Amino acid sequence: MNGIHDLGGMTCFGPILREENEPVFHAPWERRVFAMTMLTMGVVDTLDAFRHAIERMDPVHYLTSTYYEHWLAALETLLLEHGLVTAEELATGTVRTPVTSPRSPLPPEAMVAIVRRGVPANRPADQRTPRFRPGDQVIARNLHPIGHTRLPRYVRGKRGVIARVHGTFVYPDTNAHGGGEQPQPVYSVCFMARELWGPSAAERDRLYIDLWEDYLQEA
Amino acid sequence: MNGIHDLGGMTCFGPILREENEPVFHAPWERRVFAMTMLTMGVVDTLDAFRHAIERMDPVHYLTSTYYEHWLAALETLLLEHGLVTAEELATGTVRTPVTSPRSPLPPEAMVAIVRRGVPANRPADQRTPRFRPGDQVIARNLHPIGHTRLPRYVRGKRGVIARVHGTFVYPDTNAHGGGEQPQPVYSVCFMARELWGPSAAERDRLYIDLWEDYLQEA
Amino acid sequence: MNSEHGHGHHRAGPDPRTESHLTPEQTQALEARVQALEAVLVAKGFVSPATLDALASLYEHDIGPMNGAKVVARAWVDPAYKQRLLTDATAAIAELGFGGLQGEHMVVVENTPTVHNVVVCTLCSCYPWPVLGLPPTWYKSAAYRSRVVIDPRGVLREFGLELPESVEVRVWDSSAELRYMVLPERPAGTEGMSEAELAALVTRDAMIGVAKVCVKSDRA
Amino acid sequence: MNSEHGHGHHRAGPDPRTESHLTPEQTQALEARVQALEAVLVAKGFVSPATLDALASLYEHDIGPMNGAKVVARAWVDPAYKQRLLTDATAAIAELGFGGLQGEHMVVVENTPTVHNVVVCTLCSCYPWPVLGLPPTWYKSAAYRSRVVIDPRGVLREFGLELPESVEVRVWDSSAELRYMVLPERPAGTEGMSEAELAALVTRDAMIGVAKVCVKSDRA
Repeated sequence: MNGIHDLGGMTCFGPILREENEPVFHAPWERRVFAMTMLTMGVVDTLDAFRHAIERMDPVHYLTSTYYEHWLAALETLLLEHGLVTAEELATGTVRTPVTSPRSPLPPEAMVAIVRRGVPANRPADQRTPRFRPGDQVIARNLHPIGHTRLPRYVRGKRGVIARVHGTFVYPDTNAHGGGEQPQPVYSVCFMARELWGPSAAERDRLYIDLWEDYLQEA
Repeated sequence: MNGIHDLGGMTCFGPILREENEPVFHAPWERRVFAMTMLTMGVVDTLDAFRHAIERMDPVHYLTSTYYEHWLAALETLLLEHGLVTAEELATGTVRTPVTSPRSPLPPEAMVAIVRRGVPANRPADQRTPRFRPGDQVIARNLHPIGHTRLPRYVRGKRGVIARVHGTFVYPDTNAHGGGEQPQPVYSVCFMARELWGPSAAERDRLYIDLWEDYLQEA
Repeated sequence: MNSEHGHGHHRAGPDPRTESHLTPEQTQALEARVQALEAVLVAKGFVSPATLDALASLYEHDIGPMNGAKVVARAWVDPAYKQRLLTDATAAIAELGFGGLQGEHMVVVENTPTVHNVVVCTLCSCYPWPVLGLPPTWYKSAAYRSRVVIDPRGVLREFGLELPESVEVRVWDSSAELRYMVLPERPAGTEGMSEAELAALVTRDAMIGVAKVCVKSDRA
Repeated sequence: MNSEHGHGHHRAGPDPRTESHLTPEQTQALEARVQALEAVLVAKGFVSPATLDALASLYEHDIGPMNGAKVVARAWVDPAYKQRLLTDATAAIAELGFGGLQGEHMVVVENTPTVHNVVVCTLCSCYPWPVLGLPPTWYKSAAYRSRVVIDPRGVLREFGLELPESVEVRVWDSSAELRYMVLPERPAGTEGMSEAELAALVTRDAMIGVAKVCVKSDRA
């Protein structure tokens, strides 16, 4: 989806406002939203579906709400869409429908262990042999999918060079929509700033971005 | 400027809401803003500067305010920037500084005559011979100027064909910033939908857009 | 894929997609702000209230899609006029007495059984005022401006117009000072109609290209 | 050109550019909404309050930029470690006991006198949690995400970092599941410092790439 979240290259948002001694959370609700989202991730839906739920926010709501409100909106959206909660339950905090969690709640030690261990998104490399090698010239495809993608608009159609082969990773474009993981190679692709932004960019500057193989074609 | 106004190709704004039997103006203030803007156009600044003043609105304000509020914001911005009014005058409606209009207010008949006659933006063709002819292949340059431009992001870097030579017109990129009219040829350029939007676009569909010569290069 | 927006809870504010959904408080604040601006501009000699009124009245009463409809009807009944209209629209439109601001450089594009045209201005909301009047809110909305260039068939479907794959869709983005009007197809069953009757069939939306001209059912 | 935003009069609402400028009413509404959600998720067996607390506490106390600073300091004092860090960052970071969520696939990029690196996630706000903790609000802001890719030197200037033309700027957009950390240059005048002293100099901003590491003046 060509959404408001795809911000790269816009120049209209004014100065970058910084906060001195910023706390990790600004309010108790942020702290709870962070933890609830993390605890239900993978149970309610995939990380990719969660990102896409944020992307589906109304653009004005997206721009006027803060980061953890994005998370809150996305978590509520997915819970509702999967029928795990009702709008009435969210409004009242009172549960009318049977308990639906597919697993019992994680105890603290188990969650801490997950945090420490992580949830890798790479997969065995034998599923698909990488088509490209470092130094290969590629063009980011000019794709405009209706759904989720991690191919931002500003690199589409641009010519770059494979800088590194990162391995084989879950493909977000399918995984966000219940289409399965369909793992494929991910590359670090290097674009010259002038290729992306024209002659006003600095001559030697570069941008590196990680792109799935299906986002790329031979140059 | 790569601003929020450059909307072409975004797909996140939901359905198109229509109003049955829509009035020309929804409220008296819209009617006055429309007329005040038209009456001061060319006196306060150029149409191009006015468009750029709208483009400089805060993105959220731009998306949450209606069309004539855009006009109102831009008119106020230009009046303030040119020192023709003060913020206090706008807040109070009471004038503290001397009258500054460079000409006396137009009487109704004179304004009606301007409406009927128009204010052409074309200029004598002898200033610059068109570089391109119908049928020529061109590429829209990948320009990302800081200021005003009428080259939208979605055609930058794309290959099209000159469909028609429209004549010689005032160049907005300079005229919006006090850089003079610098007239140059304007072309109707035809792009295949798939060139712009990739394989998911309909094969035979096309987009025509009017581009100034400095936006184009030989393909 | 679910293309709906996410779960609601939007902050209070006007719906940016419609012009008529300001709250009374917002309208009141805007009225006051605009009155102050007018007082300042009048006091400084930039504008006179009588001229403001005269100008706005023109677009409320004299200048609107009824003008474009006359142009379309003339083109339907007069092949030579149609030829002139498609070759030099500004001059042909002036023959009927229309022209002026935001119509100084007109282009008319013709719908046929194999080509459908639709007009937009993605960067602001340019529109051919002398023949269509001031644009409707939807034409100025982010939803229309953003999507009609990338998904014209989907947008037209929302307007109730389903085009077969065999029809070529041409989108015209009014990025310069040219202004575009669509010459719709003359509908079947109108052979005996007068030019005035034909003009009465022609809608604003058909001249933007988001609708076809239909013979109204009460005439059939 | 005036790059300031136009004349004010914005509608009431939070400043989208900072996280801490919600009105008390907005915060209250969000608190109520989140409490309701938590009550539902607890009742349905999705989460337990004790686990929510334990998880949030980790990021308040244990996981933050002090971890990344230790990695940087080690790389400064141990050339073999630095080599491992630049070759397989995930494994090298794990040597110091750090890793896990949002750091499963780490890449460390090295600043030198001729190359300056800066990290962003334009599409959301991906960030290397195990070494830097949760991201600051500015990193998640539309202003930073949009502009650092097209105008990195201008953004760095806003952060007080003016880079000569001769330095190559490399922007890293974290669009996939790789997470990036910058290895800043070791500042001059730190030759006698211990690894712990060096770690105390290393800031979060330097590891994102929007600042350099400086010797604090009270140490000089």
